[in-house]
Amino acid sequence: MPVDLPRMVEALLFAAGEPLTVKELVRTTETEVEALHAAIRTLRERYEHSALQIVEIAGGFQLATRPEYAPAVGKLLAPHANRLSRPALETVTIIAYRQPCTQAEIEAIRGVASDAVLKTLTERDMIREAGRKPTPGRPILYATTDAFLHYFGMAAIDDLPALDEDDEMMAEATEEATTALAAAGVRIDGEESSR
Amino acid sequence: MPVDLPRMVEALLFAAGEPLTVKELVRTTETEVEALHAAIRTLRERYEHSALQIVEIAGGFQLATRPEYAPAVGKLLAPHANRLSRPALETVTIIAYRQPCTQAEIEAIRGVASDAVLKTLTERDMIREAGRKPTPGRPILYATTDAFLHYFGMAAIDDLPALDEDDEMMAEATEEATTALAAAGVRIDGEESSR
Amino acid sequence: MPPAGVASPLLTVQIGTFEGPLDLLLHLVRAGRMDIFDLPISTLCDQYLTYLRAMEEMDLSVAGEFFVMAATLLEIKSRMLLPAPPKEEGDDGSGGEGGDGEPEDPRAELVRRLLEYGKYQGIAESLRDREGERRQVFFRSRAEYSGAFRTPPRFGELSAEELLRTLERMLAAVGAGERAVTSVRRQKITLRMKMREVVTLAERAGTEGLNLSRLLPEAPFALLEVVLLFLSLLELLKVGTIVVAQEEFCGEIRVFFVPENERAALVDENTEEGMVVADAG
Repeated sequence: MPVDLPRMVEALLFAAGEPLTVKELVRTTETEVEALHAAIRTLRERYEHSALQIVEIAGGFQLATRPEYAPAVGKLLAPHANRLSRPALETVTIIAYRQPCTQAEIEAIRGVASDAVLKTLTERDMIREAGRKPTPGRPILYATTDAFLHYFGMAAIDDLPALDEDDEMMAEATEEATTALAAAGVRIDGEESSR
Repeated sequence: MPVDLPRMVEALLFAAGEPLTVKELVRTTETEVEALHAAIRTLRERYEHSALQIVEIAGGFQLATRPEYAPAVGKLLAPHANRLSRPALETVTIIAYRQPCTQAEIEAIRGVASDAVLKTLTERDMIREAGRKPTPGRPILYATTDAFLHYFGMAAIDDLPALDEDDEMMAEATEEATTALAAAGVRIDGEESSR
Repeated sequence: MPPAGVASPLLTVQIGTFEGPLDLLLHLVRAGRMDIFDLPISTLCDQYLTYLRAMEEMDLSVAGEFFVMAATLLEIKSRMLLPAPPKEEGDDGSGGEGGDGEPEDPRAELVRRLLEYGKYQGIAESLRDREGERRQVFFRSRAEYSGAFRTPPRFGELSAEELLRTLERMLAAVGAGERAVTSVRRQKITLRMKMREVVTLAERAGTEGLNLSRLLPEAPFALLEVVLLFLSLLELLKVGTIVVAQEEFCGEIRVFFVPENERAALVDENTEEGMVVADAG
């Protein structure tokens, strides 16, 4: 089997694992732009009967599975994807110990925006909305769920291990962060109003 | 295009990014072992004209580029990790044949101290601790890992070339060692059948 | 291949490339075409000592094992010179295992070690080939998984203690203590993280540049994040890691990564003609 351009592109797309731009492909294969486009067309034809496809994504080309195979792939990969990520773990920890609490309070402790992580945790049934805080902007309050207890092998929220030192440490840290941000001219408590 | 078993396996091998065992494939595709092997054969035929191939490696199946495309891919991707140094290569060879074995046994064969090289091999995931030898001092026993098989492109440990046993002295030495280990309750030779 | 590899082995081999005494001895045996089952121990010993001296002269730190082997060789050599010991039980004193029956050849133990080590060396060489073949093949890392397939959380996948550990870790990171220092440090880290994100994305976008809108957080965003984004853009512009360009009024603002070796030059050009687009050709 000869090393032809379409196959070279195939090997590159496979090994790269992320979208490759035309420019990168042209440079690596040392060919012309038109020849490269032709190669991609040929490759697409060859892949017509495959479970894989060449998709154009984010300004580049990438090898990906066809949607029909998503259930099978999901079954394989989901157990790995299923574990809570570290940001999710941190966020749910804060919520567990401080519930009910607002996004601003969580962000003040974590030091990073937590929109995505709160969304994931809600989708995964780890947290739920538990009313609104009666402060300006009436931000949403979050609390943990029964699924959360289940996931961490607890029967009730009282099973949460107690922090050795005084629980005030946590409150103190939050307060500090909030104060510091306020001093820097960043107001964080009012933002929830946009939701 | 119908979702057939070979294509399902194709999608799985592509997405997994690590060797998938027959067991994992059978479980995910909900099929029988024979059907799965047939699907892999079909898939291999389909891939005959591709830049990719299905290799049997480290106890499973995995999609990989064909060697002819190494120059192109190598140009795009960061080069592989450094090759193993000669001491590391010799040490891991000894461990592969005599596993599980202790540092003292390795040093007796190599005739030099092997601390550093064992550390390197552990860091590179080529070897792992496999319990302790039930002798005075309870020394650590070392064994090779799946990453070792993967690194050398082997499907299983019995892909290792046979130790040439024809001269008596060598055979004797091996036998002695085996007997000694057996007396110490360590089995070394009977494990081939498991893979 | 040229057949004459035997030429003068002592001179052709680089000193100091030996892993250990056995490696050196095996080399001498092979290069000298010695019969390993009838080792000319005297010659071998002399050559070995010559090497050792050469290594010392070159100031190579010679591992202790080499000297131990030198002693062993000398001992074997001297024992070879002795007449065969008289047949008396218990008086053998050779330290070898040939206690009963015929006396053991003083070279036996050394030969056994050389043979064994040589075998592994041979196999190591064949593994070296496999290593090379394997490096011609590339694999792919695990695909991104979107999380579109939710599976119910498993019972007790993580323990409650994990929550406590997480909490303690976070508290340690925040550093409950002097308040001023704490907050300043934390803000700095966050800004640095944002900067790293901008640089990574801009670098990945390459010469095409990156639309600023892609850097902005999504709709219900935290004000803090936007503030940090602009702070990091300003900082990165200042140090020259990025440049920005806007081709038309109110058009897309694009961010370009500047490779390290082009940074100084760009700053100069920048002052001269305004906007420069990096071309890492």
